[in-house]
Amino acid sequence: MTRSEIRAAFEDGPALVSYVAAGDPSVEASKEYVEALVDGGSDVIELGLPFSEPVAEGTTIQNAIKRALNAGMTPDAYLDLVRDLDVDVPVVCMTYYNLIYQYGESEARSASENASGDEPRASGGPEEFVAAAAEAGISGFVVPDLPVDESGPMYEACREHGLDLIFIVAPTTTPERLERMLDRTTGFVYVQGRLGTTAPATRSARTRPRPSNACRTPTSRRPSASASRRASRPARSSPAARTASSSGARTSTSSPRAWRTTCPRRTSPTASNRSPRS
Amino acid sequence: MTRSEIRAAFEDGPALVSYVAAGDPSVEASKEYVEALVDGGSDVIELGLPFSEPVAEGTTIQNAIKRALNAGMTPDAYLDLVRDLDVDVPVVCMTYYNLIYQYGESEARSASENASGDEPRASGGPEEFVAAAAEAGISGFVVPDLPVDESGPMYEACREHGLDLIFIVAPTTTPERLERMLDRTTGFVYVQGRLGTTAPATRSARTRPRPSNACRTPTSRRPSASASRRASRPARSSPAARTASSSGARTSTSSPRAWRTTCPRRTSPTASNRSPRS
Amino acid sequence: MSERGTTTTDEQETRAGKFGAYGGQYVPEVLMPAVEELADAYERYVLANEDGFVDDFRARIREFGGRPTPLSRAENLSERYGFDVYLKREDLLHGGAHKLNNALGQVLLAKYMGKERIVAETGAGQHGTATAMACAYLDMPCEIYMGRTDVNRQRPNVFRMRIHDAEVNPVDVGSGTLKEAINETMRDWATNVEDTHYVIGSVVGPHPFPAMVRDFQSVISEEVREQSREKLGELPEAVVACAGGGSNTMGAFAAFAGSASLPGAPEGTHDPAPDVDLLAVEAGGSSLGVDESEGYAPNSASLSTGSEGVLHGARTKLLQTEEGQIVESHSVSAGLDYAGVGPELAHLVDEGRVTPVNVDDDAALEAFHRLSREEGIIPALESSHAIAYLEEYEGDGPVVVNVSGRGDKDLDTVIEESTARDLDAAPSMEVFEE
Amino acid sequence: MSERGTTTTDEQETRAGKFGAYGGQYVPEVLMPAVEELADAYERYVLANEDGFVDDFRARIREFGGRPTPLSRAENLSERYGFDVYLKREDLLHGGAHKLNNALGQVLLAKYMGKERIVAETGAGQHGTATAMACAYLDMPCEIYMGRTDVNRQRPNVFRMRIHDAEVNPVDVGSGTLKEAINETMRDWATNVEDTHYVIGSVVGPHPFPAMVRDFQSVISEEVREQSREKLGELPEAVVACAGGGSNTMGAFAAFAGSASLPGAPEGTHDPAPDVDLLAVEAGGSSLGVDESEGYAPNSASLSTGSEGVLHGARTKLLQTEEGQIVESHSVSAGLDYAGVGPELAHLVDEGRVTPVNVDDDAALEAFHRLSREEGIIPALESSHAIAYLEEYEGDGPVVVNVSGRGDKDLDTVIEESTARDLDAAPSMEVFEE
Ligand SMILES: Cc1ncc(COP(=O)(O)O)c(C=O)c1O
Ligand SMILES: Cc1ncc(COP(=O)(O)O)c(C=O)c1O
Repeated sequence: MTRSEIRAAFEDGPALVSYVAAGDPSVEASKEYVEALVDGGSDVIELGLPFSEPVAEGTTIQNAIKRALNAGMTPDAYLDLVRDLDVDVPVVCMTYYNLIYQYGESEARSASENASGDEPRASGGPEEFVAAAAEAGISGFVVPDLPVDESGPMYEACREHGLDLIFIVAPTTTPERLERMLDRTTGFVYVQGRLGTTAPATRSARTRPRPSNACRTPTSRRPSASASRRASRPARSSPAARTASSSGARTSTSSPRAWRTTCPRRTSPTASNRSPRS
Repeated sequence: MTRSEIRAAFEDGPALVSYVAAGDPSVEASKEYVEALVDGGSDVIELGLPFSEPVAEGTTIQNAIKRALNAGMTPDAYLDLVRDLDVDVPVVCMTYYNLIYQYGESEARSASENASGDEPRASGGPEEFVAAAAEAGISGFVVPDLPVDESGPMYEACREHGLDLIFIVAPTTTPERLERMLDRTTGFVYVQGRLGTTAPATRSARTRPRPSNACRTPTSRRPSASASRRASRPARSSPAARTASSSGARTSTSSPRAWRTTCPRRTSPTASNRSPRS
Repeated sequence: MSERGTTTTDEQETRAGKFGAYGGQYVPEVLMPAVEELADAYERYVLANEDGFVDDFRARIREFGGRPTPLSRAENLSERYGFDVYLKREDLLHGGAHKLNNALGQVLLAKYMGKERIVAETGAGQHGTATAMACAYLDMPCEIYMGRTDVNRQRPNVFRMRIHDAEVNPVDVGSGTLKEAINETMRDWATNVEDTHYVIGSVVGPHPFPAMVRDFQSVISEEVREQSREKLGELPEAVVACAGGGSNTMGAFAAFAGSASLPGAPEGTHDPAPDVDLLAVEAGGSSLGVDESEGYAPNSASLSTGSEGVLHGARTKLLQTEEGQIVESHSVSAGLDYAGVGPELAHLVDEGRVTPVNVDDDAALEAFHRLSREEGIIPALESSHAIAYLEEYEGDGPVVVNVSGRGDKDLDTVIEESTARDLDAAPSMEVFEE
Repeated sequence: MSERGTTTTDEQETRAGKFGAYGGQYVPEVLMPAVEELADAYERYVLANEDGFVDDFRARIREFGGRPTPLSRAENLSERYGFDVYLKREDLLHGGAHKLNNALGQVLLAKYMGKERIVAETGAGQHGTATAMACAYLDMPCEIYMGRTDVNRQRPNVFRMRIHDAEVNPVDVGSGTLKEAINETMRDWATNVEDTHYVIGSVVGPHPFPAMVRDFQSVISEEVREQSREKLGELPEAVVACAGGGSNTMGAFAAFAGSASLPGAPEGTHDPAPDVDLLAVEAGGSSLGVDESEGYAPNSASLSTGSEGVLHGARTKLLQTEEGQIVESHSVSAGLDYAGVGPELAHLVDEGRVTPVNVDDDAALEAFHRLSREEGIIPALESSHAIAYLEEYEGDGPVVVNVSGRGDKDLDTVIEESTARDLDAAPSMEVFEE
């Protein structure tokens, strides 16, 4: 299975990035959906690894994640699924930091060891999962609860294994923070078009959001790419993608409106040509 | 209608004093019960004038009183009943002080007058009721919530109209208090044989009552008469009394066990020959 | 209790326990020795601080009860009315109402007297709960009489009493409410008078209860005077309290009226302060007056509309028919729903020292919502009457309102009644309608 | 918040908000500016008392909240155990629990920051109620997120929030309990971050919450130290507090651990006191450990048995599967039923300064009954865990137990659970069986 680099996906202009919660409703179905989405024109697949506490998700994805977990999805099963995928677009792993952090030798992090007073996380960390993900064919990570400020070890691990660590630029992001993010960005950054979490656009912010003022502020470096995490309509919606979204009763609850797509409304996305800071 | 003095009832030894709640279940029935009790051998009738808050009564008499009030018993109806009675034994009015106190010109005690700051009770008092009771044929009063200490005006009114004011000697009464009571006693005193209120003897005191120690204490004056307010069996129970007590479904709830009878167990009752203190 | 007249008219009887013409000891003879013993204990332990009783009481009500309670400025209400409103926070006392001041005092006194058992009546359950609490704390066996109807509609308070290990004796007679419970408690006391103390729940009953309960509750006004000095720099223009039996009322007024006598009060806190208006707010219910034929008053405004009579051991102002039958009172607030009132309060009203006013059920409910919404304090429905009166108050302030208790206990009633009356002030509860 | 490393390993990141390896700010980018703004406000208003913020807070928590709360000697328990037991009475704080210290502090801070709206999550409803109270008092619009299941089983607290005019937003997702509510509140905050402050309910979440909530709650231990000086003449041998998220725990421990930093604390009350044992009592539930296959822990003993991970914005000790999925915790006490714990507490445990212990559901229920029966105080089920630990305590005392709240809210649960478990300690409720 070969797969292009994430940056390549943006080379020809806007790219369609589609999200699927892995294992909802089953591993087999996820495989089919991903392949159908790619057939239908998706340029990047964001494959969610379900975490029990998806704090950045709206109702739709929360429910999808819950179904996936109930159906038995685990990090190992997720990696197996990735290995099995027959697609030639980049697959980005979207998950929360605790799953990445805990992967591997769990006994080493048992309570009794921690109680010894040692620096507890010496025994945990993102390295093992990043290595396994790279081996399985993942191209990059989106970790919504890992802001740039906490991303040191993850950044190191990704750099070591040649994976992209993708940050999200929010409407609230300050120029100073953007600066810090770009220092660690590889692949692309998300530009979140609207305040809030992933969700259908039915609930909007009470205050009118400042539209991505960070990105509009002139900076020395341009954001490498931008994507709305939650456009209310896909920028490009191929018939096949529509088919995938309605391929089963359960799929439809991973509503298309919740899928993340590129959103070229404000800045035209281009593939990043900045390589990771060495 | 003629009637002997209360003291005369005790002249021949123990006397049977029977209680009826006036108006339970109707004025007519009360009249019949009283007459039957007298036919059956009662020497004194204690005719209860029902008060809405019978704090000294047990469940049986409380319920009787409630029925009487619901059936429309009033102080005026009570006096009419007394006038109508065709018996030749003394009738004692057993009631609470508020009914005695309020009888008569009620407007004079209205709120607006009281709010003027005048001594409020100047307009109320026992005189009117005592006068009306004397006129109707009542021989005396038992007022359980009027201890000797509060009995000044009532004592005066009774003296004026030649009625007996009967006090209750409790098992807890001290010699000093007994002394005070005997100062104001006319007719007879009740000796309450047991702690508590009027009730069937099913609930007994948690502590063993000191049996009438006041009466056993040698004093310069002997109690004029003594009666247990609540012997569990009538000292004398004539067939006719039994008939009265079972003359109707409702009568039986004014249970015979709750009737007050003389109880010659400790001191032999004798009629008082002490006249009111002048 | 020293001199006891043998004179023959009430006017000449000047015994302890009389407030003008009110008060006295109208109880069955069987209770008189107990009442005398108690009056004696009151004089020794409370008035004369024998064995340091009052010091002990003060330490315990502080440490166990959480005194002093704050005097909080109500910022939003002050703005609303244009004068300063201060709230005396008896809602923060342990148990959630001023009731503990009295219950703790009496149970402690019973202990000093060598009594081995406590009985008390309760209606809505507040006094029963406070008594049960004090008994658990002081390790005294406790039995509470409560009408069957009240047992069923006040389950949480029954739970609390039982959890404190008090026996709850349901009274099945009559309507199964407060008056039957009082009756039964009296009866228990009369039966077990030698080892048992009856903890009366308000400034009612025979002497020494009205004076003694007032003294235990007078810590409220003692603190208000001290706190006013600190926070207002002056005495308030008025003190407002709701009046049921009148214990929180007398507690809030006593130091200003100069009538309390609890040893150890800070210097000057009990000097009469005739310039401070004392407003007793009664439950106006749905309307004033008495329905004679039904024996029913749709209110419990005995101070404002009642007449003098004798009930539950004392001469006082009552809601009664012309014949003298006590009528059934009514208030949306269970704790104010009583046909009598403390004799001292009746006297202070006759003297013109206390002004009786009243507010109706709707006004009280609205005040409940207003304080909850504007100040973040859910008042007891009883206390809501005092708060409601602010809408009518015409002075310039500052005004101290006694928040006699918290309203957690009243939530169900308030929601039900607000809905039934379609009150604008009530928040919708449609969060439950799914 | 001053220096922010761009170094590449965690070990080298020494930013504010770290407690050893715990803490941090693991939140979505959209919230980072809000979190930074808050950290800045925390430094200025709280740590540096800018504009007299802390003075204002202290005055308000005193006058509105009823601080200081008493330190009461538990006479009957002291006798039972043979050492002196003192109870810190947070049950007497306005609202009935320590929660108001934090809620009032945060809502006041939001006002100083110019925020115009408050959101908060709530599980059992205690934090939601405290927040709604503080918002009513400070005139701030307030929305509370609460799982649908919790809405239905905690009706009285929903009533209280609504009565304080807070919106209650039921969350219909998932199991409809605390974690879904947190999720939704985060989402609201992320959507309305510019004018909205999120009042977190315990010493959890991203920096500055754990430090800030600790500081607001540290008034508890500040008072305990002062009161110990007066009443015990010495510091206690141990302080015992229950730990859910850990806010009452940190509040009761902070002054002894020397970790709080609220300006205006009395001289010396924050000097580290290493001789005082600090015992955090967790909910042992029905048994310890985690059922991996079910994703379920029959306890919520994250300090005693959890492992390190990242949840709700911070690195801390968690109940999780080997893979890192958070498991469902369990405790008979809703307020302790949380799979995480404050990061500072996790750190203090690793450092050996705090000793984590736990007691099971039955022991907590028994302690609930014991305190109610022996001392006349009905504790919250949460606090009952701390009280239960006295049965196992082996020192000589004096011991201070933090009674974090009152148990009125728990009556139904306790009666139901005591009956189901046939606990000897529970009083019979047959008064209702007629
Ligand atoms: C909170 C509260 N306030 C007032 C009252 C009325 O009683 P009192 O008039 O004796 O203060 C009660 C009675 O239960 C009460 O619970
Ligand atoms: C009374 C009480 N104590 C303790 C807790 C647990 O919270 P924390 O551990 O943050 O003190 C709660 C939570 O609701 C509570 O209500």
